[in-house]
Formats: sequence, C-alpha cells, structure tokens
Amino acid sequence: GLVACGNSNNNSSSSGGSSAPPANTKVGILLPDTASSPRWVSADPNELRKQCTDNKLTCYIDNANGGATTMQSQAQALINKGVGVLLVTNLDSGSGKAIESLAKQHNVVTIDYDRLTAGGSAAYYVSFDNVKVGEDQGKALTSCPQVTGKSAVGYVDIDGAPTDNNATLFAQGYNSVLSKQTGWTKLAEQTGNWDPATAQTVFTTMLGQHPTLGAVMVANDTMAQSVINVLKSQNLAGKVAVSGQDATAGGLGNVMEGTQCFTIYKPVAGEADVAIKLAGEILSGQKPTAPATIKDPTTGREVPSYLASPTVITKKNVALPVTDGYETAASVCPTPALRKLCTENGIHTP
Amino acid sequence: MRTLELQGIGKSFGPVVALKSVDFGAEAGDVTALVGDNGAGKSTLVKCIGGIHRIDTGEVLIDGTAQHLHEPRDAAHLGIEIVHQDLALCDNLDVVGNMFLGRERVGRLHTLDENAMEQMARETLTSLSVRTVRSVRQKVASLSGGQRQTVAIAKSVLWSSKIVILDEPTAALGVAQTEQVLELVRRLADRGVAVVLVSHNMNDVMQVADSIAVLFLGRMATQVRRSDVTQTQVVELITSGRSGDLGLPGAESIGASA
Amino acid sequence: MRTLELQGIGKSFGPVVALKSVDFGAEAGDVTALVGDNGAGKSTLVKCIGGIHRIDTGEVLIDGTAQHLHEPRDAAHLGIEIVHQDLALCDNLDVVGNMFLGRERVGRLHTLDENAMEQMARETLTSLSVRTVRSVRQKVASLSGGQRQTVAIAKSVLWSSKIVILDEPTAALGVAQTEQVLELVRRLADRGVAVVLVSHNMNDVMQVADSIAVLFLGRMATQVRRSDVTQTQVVELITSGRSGDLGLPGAESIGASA
Amino acid sequence: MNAVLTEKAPQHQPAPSALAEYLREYVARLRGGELGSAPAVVGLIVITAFFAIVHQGFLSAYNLEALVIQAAPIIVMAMGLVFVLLLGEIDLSAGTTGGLCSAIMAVLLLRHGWLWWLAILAALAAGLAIGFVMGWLRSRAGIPSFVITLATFLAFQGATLILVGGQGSVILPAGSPLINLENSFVPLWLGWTLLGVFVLGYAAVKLGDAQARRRNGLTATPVVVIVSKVLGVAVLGAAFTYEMGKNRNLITNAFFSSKAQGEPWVVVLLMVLFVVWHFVLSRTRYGRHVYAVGGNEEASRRGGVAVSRIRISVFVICSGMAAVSGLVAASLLQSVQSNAGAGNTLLLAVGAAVIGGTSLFGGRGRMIDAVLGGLVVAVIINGMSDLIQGSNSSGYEWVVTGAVLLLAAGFDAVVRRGKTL
Amino acid sequence: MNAVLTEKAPQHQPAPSALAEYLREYVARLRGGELGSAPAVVGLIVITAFFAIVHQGFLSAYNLEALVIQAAPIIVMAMGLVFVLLLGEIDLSAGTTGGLCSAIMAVLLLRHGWLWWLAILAALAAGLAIGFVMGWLRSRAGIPSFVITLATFLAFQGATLILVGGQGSVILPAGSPLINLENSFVPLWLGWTLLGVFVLGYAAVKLGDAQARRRNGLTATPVVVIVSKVLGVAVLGAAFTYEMGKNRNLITNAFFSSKAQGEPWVVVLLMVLFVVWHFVLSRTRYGRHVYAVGGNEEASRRGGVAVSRIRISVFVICSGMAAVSGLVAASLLQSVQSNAGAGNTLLLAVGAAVIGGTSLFGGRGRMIDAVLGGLVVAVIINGMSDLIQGSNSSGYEWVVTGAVLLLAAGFDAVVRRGKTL
Ligand SMILES: Nc1ncnc2c1ncn2[C@@H]1O[C@H](COP(=O)(O)OP(=O)(O)OP(=O)(O)O)[C@@H](O)[C@H]1O
Ligand SMILES: Nc1ncnc2c1ncn2[C@@H]1O[C@H](COP(=O)(O)OP(=O)(O)OP(=O)(O)O)[C@@H](O)[C@H]1O
Ligand SMILES: [Mg+2]
Ligand SMILES: [Mg+2]
Repeated sequence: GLVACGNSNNNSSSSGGSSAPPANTKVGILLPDTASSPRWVSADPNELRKQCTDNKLTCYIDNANGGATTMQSQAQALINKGVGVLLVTNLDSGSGKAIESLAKQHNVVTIDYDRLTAGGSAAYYVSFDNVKVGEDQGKALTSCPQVTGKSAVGYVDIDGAPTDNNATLFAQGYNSVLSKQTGWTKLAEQTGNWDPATAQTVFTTMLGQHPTLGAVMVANDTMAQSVINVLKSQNLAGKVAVSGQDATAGGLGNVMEGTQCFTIYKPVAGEADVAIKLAGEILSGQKPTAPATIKDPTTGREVPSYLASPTVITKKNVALPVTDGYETAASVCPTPALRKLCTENGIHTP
Repeated sequence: MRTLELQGIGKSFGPVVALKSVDFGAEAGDVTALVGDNGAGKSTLVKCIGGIHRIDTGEVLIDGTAQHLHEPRDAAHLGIEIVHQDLALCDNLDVVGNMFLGRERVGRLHTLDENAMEQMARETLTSLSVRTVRSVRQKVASLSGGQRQTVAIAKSVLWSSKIVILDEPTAALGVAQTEQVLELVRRLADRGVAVVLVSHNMNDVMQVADSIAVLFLGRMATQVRRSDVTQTQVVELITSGRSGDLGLPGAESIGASA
Repeated sequence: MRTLELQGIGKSFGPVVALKSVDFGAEAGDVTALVGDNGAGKSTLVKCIGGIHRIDTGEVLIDGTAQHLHEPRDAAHLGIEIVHQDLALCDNLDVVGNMFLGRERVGRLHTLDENAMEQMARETLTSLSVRTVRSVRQKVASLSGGQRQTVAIAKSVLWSSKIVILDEPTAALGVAQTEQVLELVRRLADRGVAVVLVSHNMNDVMQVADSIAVLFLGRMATQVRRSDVTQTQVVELITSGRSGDLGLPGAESIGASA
Repeated sequence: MNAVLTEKAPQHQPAPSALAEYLREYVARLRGGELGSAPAVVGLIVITAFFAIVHQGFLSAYNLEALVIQAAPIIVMAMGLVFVLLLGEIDLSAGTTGGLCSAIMAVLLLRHGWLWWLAILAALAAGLAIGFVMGWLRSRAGIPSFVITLATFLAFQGATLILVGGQGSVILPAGSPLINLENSFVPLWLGWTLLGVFVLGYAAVKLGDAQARRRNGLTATPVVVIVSKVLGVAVLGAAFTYEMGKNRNLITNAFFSSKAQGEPWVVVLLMVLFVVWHFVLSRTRYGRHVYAVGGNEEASRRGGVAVSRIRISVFVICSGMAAVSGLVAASLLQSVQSNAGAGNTLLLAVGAAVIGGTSLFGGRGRMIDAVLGGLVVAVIINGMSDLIQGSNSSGYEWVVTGAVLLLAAGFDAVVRRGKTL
Repeated sequence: MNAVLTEKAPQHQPAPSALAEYLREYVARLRGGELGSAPAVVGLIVITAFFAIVHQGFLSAYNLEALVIQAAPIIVMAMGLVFVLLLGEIDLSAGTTGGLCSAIMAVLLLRHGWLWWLAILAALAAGLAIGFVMGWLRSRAGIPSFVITLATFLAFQGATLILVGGQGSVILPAGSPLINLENSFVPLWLGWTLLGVFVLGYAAVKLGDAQARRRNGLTATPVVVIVSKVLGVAVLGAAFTYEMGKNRNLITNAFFSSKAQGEPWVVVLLMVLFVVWHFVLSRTRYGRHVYAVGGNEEASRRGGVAVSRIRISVFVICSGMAAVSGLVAASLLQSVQSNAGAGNTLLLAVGAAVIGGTSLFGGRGRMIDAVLGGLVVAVIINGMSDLIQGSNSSGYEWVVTGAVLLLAAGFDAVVRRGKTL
C-alpha cells in the first residue's frame, strides 16, 4: 500500500536548505510489519507523512506485513516509481541488504530507518539506540518501587521474537544491566515472540514455578499486558515489578494503575524528522555529515548515524506521550476508571 | 389420463445425446417394464423423472399436470419413489439410517425416534427375505452387493407413494430375493401404484409386466401391452429398434446406430 | 492337481464371520460356478483369492503350491485375473486408461503408447458387442451401468492368464451382451483357462458351468459336477444349505442360520 | 408406512442382554477398528503422565486451571470445525473470524460505548453472518471452501488490523463480565451442583434409552455397563471439581486473604456447548443429515436432504463458534490484538479435531473429539512452555511441539490402522 | 494379449479429421464443462488488464521482470503441490520445508565453507529426504497428511530458526551463482534461441502425435489447429522475450553504465521444470498411475499399481520442489530469513494450483495449472502493493487481496459450475 503525501510542487525550496530545489522529490519508505510494535501501523506513518509535507517531499509509504518477499516487491515497485531515496526499516538484515543492493543497482540512496542493516550499503542510519533502549529498561526495572530496598530479587525475562534482530539488541541491553545488579538472580528466560498469547502461556508456567519472583523483564507493553493478566489472577499485580516498551495506550494505562512499573517512550518524531530532513537534503544533492557512526557488525563499516535517545516513562511523566501527540487521550483513557486516573496524572480528556 | 406421462423428453450431456424426444407412460395399477440395450438411456430417463438430471426438452406430467422437477425432493413430494441403478447409500450410516434418510421419525423434543425406526427397518427387511443382514445397526459399507440392493429397495417401498420406479432392482439379488421383489412389484401394482420396472431379464419382464416400453439408442422404439408381444419380439426390438411393424421406422433404426 | 485350490479358508470382519473353513477348487479348462444366497460370502471369497482381503486361516494353492496373497499384485503375478462385483474403475480416466491400468503399454523413451492401447481397447469392446460406447476416450464416469461392467470385463480378458474369476459379470448387462460374455467364458475355458463364475442366474449357471460350488452362510455346502445335479437341487442348496444327501449336515445348516 | 410390507409381520427375536455378550461385542468392535474415543483418551493420559513426570508442578491445581483456560478457545473453535469437517469441507479462516469478531466486540464496547452484552451479541451476529456468506459462496457459487476461506483468512486479518488500528491492541476494561469468563470462578457449591446435575442427567438419559429399547424388544446396553460409565464420569468430574476447589493463590499472607478457588466459568460454557452440540449431532434430524451429506452427498440429495441448506448451516455454526472462541480468547488475554486469530490458531484447532478422531474427508467425527483433541493440544503447548528454556527457546519449542503432535497423531493412526472410514 | 478376443477382429471406422468436426467437438466439450485452462487464462487476462488500467507502470518491462521473479517461487512450489493434490493429499509444510532447505544451504555455504553446488545439492537432498519421511508416515503409518504436515510445518519453522539463529537472517555472498538465478539475465541471443527450441519442440511433438494417430487410423487434431496453437505460443513467447530485451535500468548516469537486459535465468528454470513435469504427468506410466490413484485408490491397487510407492513419491517430489522453491526465494532475497517459508507462502501456492484448475480432492490437475495460477496470484500481489493507499495500508491490502482472490476463484468456479469432477 502506498500513501502519497506532501506537496508535489517542486518549485518551493526545502525548509532549511539554501540550495536549489531538488529535481526529484520522491521518497520511498518501507516499514516492516504490524506485529513487532504498533508504531508501524499509525505512529510512524503519520509522523513521516507530516514531516514529508513539511519538507515538501512526495512520500510513498509501504508496510510489508512481516513478509520479506513482500518488502522486496514493494521496493521494486517504489524504484519503478522513480524514488530517489529509500528509507528501509528492514525485517532482517538479509532481506534489507538485498533491497539496498537492488536500490544501489538503480542508483537510489538508502537510509536505514530504526534498524541497522548489517552488511548492507545504506548511506545513513537513523534510529534510537536499541542496546541503549535495553539498558534503560534494565536500569528502570532495578529502580522500580516494588524492588527498591530488597537485597535479593528473583526475576524472569520474556524476550521478543528471536527472528527480530532488535529483540536481540534489547535483550543484550537489559541483560548486561541486570546480570551485574547485585542480589538479582535470573530464574528463567523465554521468548514471548512479540505475541501476547505466547507470553501469557509462558508466564503462567513461570509464575507456577517461581511464585516468589520479584520482577519481570518483559520486552514490550503488549506482552506486559499478558504478564499483568496472570499476576492479577494471583492478586500480585502491582506487587511485582513489570517492565515494558513502546508507550502504548494500554501500557500507559497500566503505568497509571501501578501494575506496570514503566514503559519506554521512543518519540517517533525524533526519528522521523531527522530521516525526512536527511532525505530532502540528499535529494537536493547534498551529502550531510552525520554526528556519529555505528559499526556494522558484519562488515566493520562505520555507518554514519543519527541516534536519538529514548525516554523512560513512569507514573511521574506518564502524560508526556499524550502531550506530545504520540497517543491520544481518548485511546489512553477509554473507561471512566481510567479517565479518573488520567485526570489525576495530568492527562486531560476531552 | 395416465399417472405418469412423459412427452418428448430430450437430454444431452455435452456432445452426447442420451435421450431424443421420448414419450412414455405408466398407469396406476400397472407394472410398466422399461427395457433397452446397455446405454440405451433407461437410467438417464429414470434420473430425469427423479429430478436428478434437468430435462433439456419435453414435459413430465403427473396425473395429467405438467410438473417441474429440479430436485430429487420435488419428485418425492409428488409421490415418486425411485431405486436408482447406482444405489447411492451413505456408507457411514447404518442400515436404519439409510432406510430413513431424509424422512427420519422424530419423537418427543424433536429427537430421532431410533427405536421405532429400527423396528420398522427390521420388519421390512425380513419381509424381503433378507436373512443374512446380521444387524440393522450395521454400517452399510460392510454389506454385500445384494444386501445393499435390498436396503435400497426397502428404503423406497417403506413409503406409500403413487409411483415407484425400480432401475434394475434385482441385478445383484439371489433367487429367493428376486422372487420376493417381483412379488412385491406385483403387490404394489395391485394396490394401485404405478410401477415402472427397468430390467434386462426378459423372463422377469414377461412374467410381471402389463406394459412394455423399449428404448433404442435414446429413442422410444415402442410401448406396447405385454399381451401383444412375444419375448422374441421384445428382444428383437431391444437389439435392432424394430420388429415387424413394431418399433422405429427402418431408416431411423439403422441411421441411429451410425 | 487343480489349478486353483482353496483349503480351509476362514475370514472374519471384527465380530462378523464371513467365511468358515471353505474348501474350493477350479480346474483348467472348466467353468466353475460359485453360487450362494446374498451375503453367503461369495465376493469375500473372491476378494481373498485376489489378495484384497487377508485370509485369517487356510491356504490358497495354485498348481498345487501354497501361495501368499497379500496384495492384488501378487494375484496378478500368479496369472489370476478378477472382475470384482464392485467394479472399481477410475472415474477420472478414460476407457482406455482404465482398461490398461497397471499394465500400460510403453513405446520409445518409456512414453505411453496411446495409439496401440486405443486400438486394442476398441477391438476388445467391439468383440463384446458393445455398440453404444461413443468413444474409448470417454471418461468412465459418463458410462452407463452396463457399459462400465463391459469395460471391467474387457480389462480382465485382455491378458492371457491362468485363472479368470468373474463376480456377477452379467448383472447389469443387456441380453446380447450377456450372451457374448457367456460365450467368452466358454471360449476361455476351452483354451485351458480355469474360469470361476459367480452368478445368481441359474439358467446361465446350468448352461455354462462344468462344476458348481454352493456357499451357504459362509460355509461350503458342496461342490459337484454340473451333470450330477438338477437346477432345483442347486436352488435348494442355495436357500437351505442342503438337498437330499448333498450339502451340509442337517444340524449345521440349521444351526448356522441362527 | 406402506402396508404392503406388513402383510408378513415378522417375529423379532428378543435380544440377549447379558453383560458378557456386551463385552464380547465391545472387544470384537475394538478389534474390528471401531475405537471411538479410546485412542485420544489413551494419548491424553500418556502425554499428561509424561509431563507430570518431567515437570513437577504440572498437575498442581494452579496449572490445571491454566490448562483449562488455555484449552478453552481451542476446544470451542474445534467444536465448530467438527461440523465443517463432517462435510469434508475446511474453514481456514475460523481463526481470523474469531479475531475479527472479538475486535468488533472490543471496538463497539470501548469506542462506541455499547453495553457489553450488546457488543457480544453483535460479535456473535457478525460470526453467523460471515459463516452464512461463506457457506453461500461454497454452496451456490461452488467455489472450493479452501479458496473461499483462504481469501477470508487474509481479508479478516486485514479487517481486524484496521479495526484495532494503531494501538496494536484494545484492552478490555477490568470489570467487564466477559473477562470473568476465563478469570473468575464458579462458587464451590455451584460447581458441585452443576456436576451433580450433569451426572444425573447423563445417567437418566442413558438408562432411559436402555429402558425404551428393552421395552421395544431391542438389544440394549446392560445396566451394569451404564452404571460403571456414569460412575467413571462422576469420579473424574468430582476429582476435577475437588482439585479446582483448592485455593490456587500461590502466595498467601496476612494482608491478602483473597482466594482463587473454584473452576473458571468457561468450564460451564464448555459443558453447555458440548451438551448442546452433542445432542444436535447425535439425536436430531439435522445432525443425521450432516453425517449423511458428509458420507454421500448424492445419496442424501436423492433422499430429500436439503444439501445446500445443510452445507450453509455448518459454515454458520463454525463461524459462530469461531466468534465464541474469539471472545473466549479475548477474555483470556483481557484484550484484543491487531493480529488476533492469525498465526497457528486455526491449524491447532483442526489438528485437535483430527487427533480426537474426526476425519478430514467427511462423514466421521463427534463432539467429544474436539474436547479430547483440544485437551491433547493444550497439554502439549502448556507442557512444552516449561520444558524448553532460553531466549532462543521458541525454535526448539516448535520442533518439539511438532514432534509431539506427530507422535500423538501417529499413535492414534496406528491404533486405528486402516480403519479410517 | 489374449487371442480369444481377436477372433472377431472388428472394423474400426476411419475417423473424420475435418477442422469443422474438431471445432464442433471443442465447443461441445466447453459447453459440457471440460474447460481446461480457459478460465485461468481468461482470469489472468482480466486481472492484468485491470491493473494495467489503474496503474500506469504495471506493464513496463521493469515491472514485468519483477512479476516474473516474484512469481517464480510460488510457481515452483505450486508445481510440486500439484502432485500431492492429485492424490487428494495436502502438504502444509511445503513452505517451511523450502525455508529449512534454503537455511541448510546457506549455513553449509557460509558457516561450513562448502562449495556452492554441494550446498545446493545438500539442500535438495534434504528436501527429498523430508518428502520421503512424510510420505512414509502417510503411507505406512496411515497418519492423515494434514496432521503430519501440520507437525512438520511447526517443526521446520523451529529448525530454520535454530539454524539461522538470532541474527534473523543469513546473507548469501554477493557473487554466488545461486543469486544469479533471480538477479542475473540470460543473454539476448540465448533467450531467443531457447524460445526457438521450445516452440519447435512443441510443434514437433504435436505434429508427430497427430501423424502417428492418423497412421493408426485414429482421429487426430487437424494440422491447422496445431499450427495455430504453436503460432500462439510463439507470438506470446516472442513478445515476452522482446519486452525483456529492453534495458530496465531506470536511472542511468555517468557512474553506472550497467544494463538490466534479458529475461532472468529463473525463466529458464521454470521452463525446464514445466516441460519435465508436464511430460512425466501426461506421457509416462508413472504420471498415469498418479492420476489413477487420485481417482480411485482401490481400483488402482486392484490394477496392480504400487499405491504406497506412488503416494510416497508425490511427497518426495513435492518436498523436492519445495526445496527448489526455497532456493529460488533465497536467490530473490539474496539471503535466508529465520522465518523463511512461514506465513502465507504455502497457502498462496495451494491457492495458485486450485485457481489454475487443480482439485483438492484428487484426480484432477495439470502442470500448467501451477504456472497459470501462480501468475494470477503474483499479479494480484504485485498489483495490489501499488493500489492501496492510506496509513493503515497493510490492513486494506489484506482485505482487498482476499477479495480479489475470491473473485478470481469465483469466476473460475462459476465458469466450471458443477463440473468439478
Ligand atoms: N453424465 C453423463 N455424461 C455423459 N454421458 C452420459 C452421462 N450419463 C450417461 N451418459 C451416456 O448416456 C447414454 C445412456 O446412459 P444410461 O445410463 O441411461 O444407459 P442405460 O440404458 O441405463 O444402460 P444400462 O442398461 O447399461 O444401465 C450412455 O451412452 C452413456 O454413456
Ligand atoms: N468389510 C466388511 N465388514 C464387515 N462385514 C462384511 C464386510 N464385507 C462383507 N461383510 C459381510 O460378509 C458377508 C458376506 O458378504 P459377501 O459380499 O461375500 O456376500 P456375497 O455372497 O458376495 O453376496 P451377494 O450375492 O449379495 O454379492 C455379508 O454378511 C457381509 O455383511
Ligand atoms: Mg442403466
Ligand atoms: Mg457378492
């Protein structure tokens, strides 16, 4: 699926640039799926489209629905359309690399968006630092009220899908923190596959085996909901520290209720505006210099990178994603009970 | 006015013309034999009456009224019961289930009245001289060829109907069972049912029929009273389409066989 | 030494005893009729010989040697050809495909020699008096009952075999075709083939058989030469298991029917 | 009935009703391959025993509850699928139909403020309507059900995604009665009462049947056999109810006195659905016709069965049950995901029905198959989630799940060897 | 042959071989429902025309190439599935088998340093072995193929994940010959030569057949019909080869002078596979036996066909082709994913075969079905990815893909109405 956006009027100059208007204003954007995070369904497309309009670019946005072949054919279609820059959020490095070499063949510049394509040929990498996301998750978990002051804490890991490289990076991040935390012992580690049903089955068993666990390191909000379901049935919700990620509406609700300790807010705007501005500059013939580089783990190439920092959301700053416009108040506070909590926490419902 | 009357029935399967303007009639109280060579179109005609095949041209009249037969149910509603040559039984149901298929008895709470059905099934089978069906709760998949045929016949005579058509009902039956079925056919006719009997056995036909219709290569050669023909004449009609001045005009009976 | 000899054959289906220590024999050059009431076990016996059912007890001897029949192929390799009562044709293949199934002719490059097969199929069918099969390239799904039976018979007599077993081969056939098949049966026997004919038609049996074996409720009542019995005796044997001093001992023939 | 035939009214011999006779017949039937539920039951026992040995807490009351609530959506979906499979059809979209219906419910409930029972009714109505359309396409347009349901499988996945939208999931409000289905428990006294009603009803029906048959001079199951069957059911049910009566709260202390006690409400739902559908399949005209059409469509048509109406109806039932299954899953997860019902949901439910003994070629299958097969699948999945650990565990878990599934089916097949109708 | 029958050697009437007669028969056959590939061809044309109208670049040489290389893995898999479907069986695991085999290839190539052709051979061998085991389980243990392949579907998904590991994918080295299959092009002269050989071979076979039949006094297709068929194929082939001869590199500048010209090598692979399997199915004893077993297993067994060997063999062929399909997909993506072959791969391939005209109940199907059906599916997917707009596009894309699939199948079904054997 494609969305054409922005102003196709080629004569106006790009927002910050003083250079001549770009001859080509077409940017292709390939998003991965709908399961690994809800962000790919609305947050990213909306923000990217907004940025494109602001930068007077024509953007085509595709979502591959988790299919590597689908993404490949979408890339071909976009190249067929004549895009000059391709933003790729790969499903995995292999298929990402194939797309990037295809683009290179056709002289299209690629930017890795959110996920680094190992061994790929992208000109730039724009992302949050995923290992850092994991580290933040680990640190935030250890400072949850449920575990502070305890000398010994048993915890379990519920990871994302092993097919997703990001999940590996998150795990790398939080494991590096938690394994060094004194008094913390890992009781079990399993994958929840980014799937709430799997996560719920897995955690049910874990809780049965380790009823005294003190913290659950769960990779995102959707799976955290499943963990909380099980804890609720044992009257343990709120007494065990539960992590999260993505600042979903449900996640924010759980944070307000106190059943989830925190979530990670990755303001898409931080990525999207950088990436689209970059694309505009490339199209107008510039070669911007990135503030940092990230080493490609397979080739060792230093990829020019723009890295944004995530924000940990706890009860204190829970209103932030809503005031940013990342989530709407209506979706965070759908029921009277939640509406009351929202008001208490500074989220204003219409 | 005949109970069953066919006028100008035609039926083709793609390039194959199976029936060509066939006229046929069966009267209440008569046994009408329908004979013809293999592939003459007898079963096709029966299936047309039964609503299994759509008729291309022509009309079916029941008691003088033209009827539309699009579904086997239509035929059943008009009081037509048929035993088809390919018996078509549900192998996964037992004998009782097959005999009452589509007309199950229900008792309280609209539940199946298995006991009543089982008893009626037994009685019917016994009356047809079937001694080797071990149990009416047997799946029909395990029955012998003759036993299957008996079940199909029993199924069709369970109901009081106006017209009963039997397509080679005794093909797989033993000596005693064949006799029972022929007797049954006679008895049905005597009760005022119009019975149509398709058979290749000339002895049976000559013994039980009141009227004989001969199909030849999809055309009706002739329909005559039993008393007006000899067995030799019937055989001649079957094999060549004519016999003396009976049957199709000479040219057609030859031409049709090309 | 008989070409086909069965000794003490027994076969049960779960709780159903279909055959109980059956002895039977067929000699080369003879037509041996196998008769019996519906459900007597004739088809079961034929299937045991054909390797379709495993025998529970007893032995099959071909030319005096005991043989193991586990698969229909085993029977074919021993020179046994069978037309089963349930014809079993592949509806999605044409007449030629069915007639040569399992024994297709191949030509150059191991490709099917369709032309040769088509010609042989035509010739065989014509010799069996089948005039209404429009084309041997027709799918058998579209054939009439008698036409299907003819195809099955033709399939089995295409090959030179030692033993030919026909299970009610004329059940669906017309007058002329039945005659052809009976003639064929005689001709095969005269050429030294051991022919076994299962039939319910006593006229045919008395006309063509050299030896008659009577099954009664899964037991062999008797096997006699044709010349030693009358038709009435045979019918009596079929229906009650004994006739005079022929057949099963009195107690058994009654006891078995319980 | 035509009187022609009754001229020779026959004597029916009174049947021997001795226990010995019954057992002899039963053994002969078993040997002849009519195994009924035996293989699935034995398989279930073997697998349960295996997991109970390798995994300590497997048979704890806590895990037993988890097992039941995890099995519930699979069993409900499998129950619906039995109808479709009985006709030799397939519904690949049952999973996504369930997902779509639960999404409809969630969206109506939360975004449009409908009353909870109205939202549930709407979801069920959507399921029935979906089934009707698919059945109509199969029956009237003659499109193979594999293709129809492949198309709807894709389409409903998309529709759910559109409905749930950017939030990835819709979370059900805590107090909603739907959530209680899987997360709230039947009071102990009611649990025992329901068990009593069920057992007594079962006994009454069976004894009544035998009585009626004997009155009509037909062979009937001996009373002692019926009594032992009823006792068996009663003992199993009592054991389950007793076990579920234990407090499953893992941690108790002075502050929290709440107890998790009693069977989840979904057990009652399962019982009701089972009894109703079992009754429909085995004792009504409709059920008989379903079997008949599955066994021989042409014969049924000739017998006057309204084949296309039956065909449509099984799709309606299947999709309706899929909707129920979707609601149960939503109750379990207390939320509806944008990918609800996708993935392996459907395959596992079909697998459950087949392992239970239902044929994919039509004509053979019973309601109990769905229950037993669903339990087998749930036990495998639950047991597996503890057996294999580690962050890359899912790979090994899939491999082992496949292997166990194959073992279960292989066991079943070998026992039935060649008896698949 | 037994001489008994030839005593009455009959006269076979010489057949009329006029064109008129042939056409009359053809029309009658069409009317009678023997439609062959007609519905799939018409469907393909309609859908292509639709997309060509709503989407400008759809018929560009560039997109044509994309279409072909996207369709290739589906077509190859569907070809293998035709064999399994002809026997009324199903292979749910064909997708993951392909994924697993390509993962084996990638791991051997990259982590164990095998030669590329050895690695490919190993992958193919793995495919054949997998097929053998599944066929054996089906044939000897009697487990329904739905359950076997459901189990292997799960297990292979897990095995691929384990093999590929946590990185999500294994990347094939740039220069490896396997990548050329989908990404490198046949020289123009060779493309035209191959087309010539194919067309001449087709003409020779058809004319030779007719000649032989006429020599034997049998009815044969009139020469003029054969010539027009051959011409049709030649024109279509030439149009394709010509279009593929255009340079498809859209942007050229001083730095990049490379041209993308000629058809992808995978086209040659497809042609060879098609010719071989078509030959096997239509002209060999083995192919005849496959149809026979699919039509009536018992009749085939009685006819002396080695049923269980045939049954095993179709699983071997299907899994072998699945392995080839997996390799083609790996070539397309230049890498192997840890979830390779999961998802909708298999369903789409089965859908392709069915839309092409293959029955799921066995006995009816041809090789050309896989090709035509695969093209229909590929056109839908390719066309769809450009058609749908909006932020929630993937949802709408699914919905519309499902709808179009249903339309394609519905068209096919309505045309064949009631003629599904
Ligand atoms: N579905 C069909 N498609 C094509 N041709 C058919 C079909 N059904 C019957 N025919 C043809 O129609 C003709 C008449 O068949 P029909 O079954 O009516 O013969 P019949 O008189 O019953 O013969 P028999 O005595 O052998 O049963 C045959 O030539 C047969 O091949
Ligand atoms: N597969 C089976 N399962 C159970 N019982 C069977 C099976 N096959 C046959 N029988 C039983 O075995 C007995 C003999 O059957 P068989 O088919 O041999 O009879 P037959 O002599 O050929 O009869 P007919 O003259 O009717 O063809 C019958 O009572 C039948 O019900
Ligand atoms: Mg007939
Ligand atoms: Mg028989």
